[in-house]
Amino acid sequence: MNVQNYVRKRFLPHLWCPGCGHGTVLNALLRSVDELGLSKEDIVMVTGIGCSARMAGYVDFHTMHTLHGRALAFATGIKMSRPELNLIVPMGDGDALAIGGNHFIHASRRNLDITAIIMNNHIYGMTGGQFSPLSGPGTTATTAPRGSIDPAFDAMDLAKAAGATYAARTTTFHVRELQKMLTGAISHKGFSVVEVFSQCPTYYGRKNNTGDAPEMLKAFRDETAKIGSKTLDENPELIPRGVFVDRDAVDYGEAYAELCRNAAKEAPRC
Amino acid sequence: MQIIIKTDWCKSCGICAAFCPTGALSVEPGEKARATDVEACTGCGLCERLCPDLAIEIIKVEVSI
Amino acid sequence: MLKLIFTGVGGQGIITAGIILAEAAVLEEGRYATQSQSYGAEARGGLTRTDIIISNREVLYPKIEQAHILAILHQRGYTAHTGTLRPGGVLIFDEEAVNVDDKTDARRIPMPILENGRGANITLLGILCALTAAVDPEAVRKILHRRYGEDSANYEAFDRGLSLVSERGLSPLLVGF
Amino acid sequence: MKDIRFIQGNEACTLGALYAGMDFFAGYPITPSSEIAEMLSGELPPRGHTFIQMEDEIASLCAVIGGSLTGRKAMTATSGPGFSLMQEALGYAVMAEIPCVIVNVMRGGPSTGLPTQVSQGDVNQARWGIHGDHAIIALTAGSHQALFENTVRAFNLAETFRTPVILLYDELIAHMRERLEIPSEGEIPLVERLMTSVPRDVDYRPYLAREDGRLPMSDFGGAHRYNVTGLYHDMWGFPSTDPSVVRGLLSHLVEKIEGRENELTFTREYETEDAETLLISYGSAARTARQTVYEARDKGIRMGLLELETLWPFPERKVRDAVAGVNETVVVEMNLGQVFEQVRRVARSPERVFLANRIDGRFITPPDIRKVLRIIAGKGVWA
Repeated sequence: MNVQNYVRKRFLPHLWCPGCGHGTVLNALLRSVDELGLSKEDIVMVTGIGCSARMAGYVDFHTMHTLHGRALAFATGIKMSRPELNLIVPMGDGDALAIGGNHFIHASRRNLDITAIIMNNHIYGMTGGQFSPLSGPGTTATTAPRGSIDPAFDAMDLAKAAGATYAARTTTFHVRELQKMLTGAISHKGFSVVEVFSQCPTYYGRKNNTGDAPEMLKAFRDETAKIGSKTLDENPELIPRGVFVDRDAVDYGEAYAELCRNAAKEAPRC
Repeated sequence: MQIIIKTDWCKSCGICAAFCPTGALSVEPGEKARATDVEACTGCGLCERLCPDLAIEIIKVEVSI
Repeated sequence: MLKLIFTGVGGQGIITAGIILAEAAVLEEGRYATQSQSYGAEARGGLTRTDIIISNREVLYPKIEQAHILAILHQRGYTAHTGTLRPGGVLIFDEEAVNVDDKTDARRIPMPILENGRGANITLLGILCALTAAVDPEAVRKILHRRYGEDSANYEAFDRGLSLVSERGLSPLLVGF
Repeated sequence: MKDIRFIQGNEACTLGALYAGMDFFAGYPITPSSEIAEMLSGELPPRGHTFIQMEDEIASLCAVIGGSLTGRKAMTATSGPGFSLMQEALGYAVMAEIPCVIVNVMRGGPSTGLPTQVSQGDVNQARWGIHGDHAIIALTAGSHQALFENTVRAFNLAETFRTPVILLYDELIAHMRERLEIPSEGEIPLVERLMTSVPRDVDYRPYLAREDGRLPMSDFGGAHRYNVTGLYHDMWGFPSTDPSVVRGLLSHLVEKIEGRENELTFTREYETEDAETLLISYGSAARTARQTVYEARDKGIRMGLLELETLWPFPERKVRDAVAGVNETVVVEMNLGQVFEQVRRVARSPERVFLANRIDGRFITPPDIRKVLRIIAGKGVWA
């Protein structure tokens, strides 16, 4: 397939830095859309603010570029109004879990059929390399010159506890796995989350001496392991990848439709 | 195999060359990615999936001898 | 124009009584009315008050500085709101629950209101209808029917209020308008 | 037969919204506006329309924008602290030109202030709560009948000008019960969204305004794929920092509202014809003002009232003309003089404009106004 069929070519090359993992996520997402046979008209992409949010400009879907952290709230309004559309909401780590943390946990709880993608580069890229709630202790950042003391969220634990019915994590090194998870998330009925470790060579990489983009990808390869794998069992310090949650539960949109059907049988009130 | 590289999209990050299992691609510092050994390409597609710039397309060409 | 204030504590239904009275004037008699209310900080059991103004013209200023009629179902309401009754106004109160001191300048109407239990607020409306020209009893009955259907307890409570006035030998008063 | 109700202002607003065809509500409960959400949670589902209680006010207005963009008549309702939280999304709705109605039932502020008491302190917040230059429409009402009508009007203006419209009223109107006669169907004309005639697969430019300032819409998610953003954007909705695009968009956003005073400003006049003293008021305070006018007329005093129903854009011309013909003007409001400052700004003799206000959470009374009038007349006050 040619991923270029799904992009607004006049806006490319994109503005992401050389080696930025966000482009790889976009690449996998377009392959997933193609694999699912979705039409460009069936997809609404809503983004917030940050490097991640640029994605809305590049894809040839219905696109909305909104406010920092609020993309899921806008998407909720769209999905409640037009349940037949596929809502895809790519977010950065700060976008999703700092300023947007409340919207994220409530979207998870409600289980409205939306796909959230957390492109986790462990840093605020657009504003110049400040730490995020996913950076973790020891990360060097422009607002943590001596290393961050802030504990990090585990996005998978959070999504699971808040009620998301599909939650998976992978990295931009594991591109086939990434496409599979995105396909799983989009076809899942209910709120789905895919967390993708995405390299930021410009800020995270330079501040933390990780080397260039290929070196960062190697780290993703070497520092993660599949859930249930022998490697993970033997090396519990590795970061687990895989599908953490995949369960059936009543989707909010369907629950609301049923509420409406039952209410319509009552006598009118006013 | 045919390796199409959209050089005006490529940002020379080097990821394709670093992970190509057969060394079919190379990226010199400051240069765009190039298919330096097309014969070696097995069409695995890893480079086109890894490319953050959507700049690579692999086309499998049936070659009749 | 007739200005009434009902006061009591949460759960006695005085706000509902105020709404019913005003609804009777507006919906059944084609007149104008406003009803407003204030609550104490507590959700239940706190002091409550409702102000009702009934008029033949549009009511603009909806607050009551001096009421023609003040109805009190709890001593706390007496302490807090006696000052809102105009000098010589009509003070209707539960004869068991409320102690009215001698200095209060009002025409006092002690009544056994609360002995009607859950219908006490509706009994109060019966008393008001029989005692004043606030609204026609039939108009109130129609509102009771809209709200409660055939629930006879409310009609009984209302009739009890009407008959209390004659039992006590009281005749209708000219207040307001 | 006439449909007459005896209801609270919040119910009148809700019924007005339903009359206007509102079919999407997202909100978060807050006193003194919660009755609106409560009522709509019962009314919208049987109609197959959307009611959703969001996690906060921020999310509420964001969801409303999403609902509106996809073709719904959408609304949220809140009060002071919630309205503060909505400013970010309100700015987005202004910038992205999303029609929607935001009801703000004012209570005493700042901060959590006085949750269940009356105030009119959010007039300037409605105008300037969001950052950056912009224009905004804000309506208000002083009776349930006017509130119903202005709720319908708010939707009509939102749809006409592709803009958020703020409906400001106060706690007294919200909770007081009075008579409302529901207009029959069609009695108040409804404005439906202007839809594009551009066919599918033909270049649709969502942000290309017509000469009359209106922008034909295409339901997001429908026949045309386009981009919506809070950044300065070109006619296709894509971000731009081109100076001519930036200047053009900002002047369009301001001009489509500020340039339409005649279409957007609504006022009512009472006894103004031969008035020597003019009261200017709005919302519930206008009830006290009107009462004061009638009491003055009974004593032969030539007093009149100009009641404002549009607060923004400020009815400059109407106020300037009304003030020009009287000896003195008294602005009656429950804040430190937010409309008073506007009246002074437009009056040719600002020294003849005075303020009768109340800032203690209590409803303003006729004596509060009369006291100011006595001071103006140099007669002093008794107390």
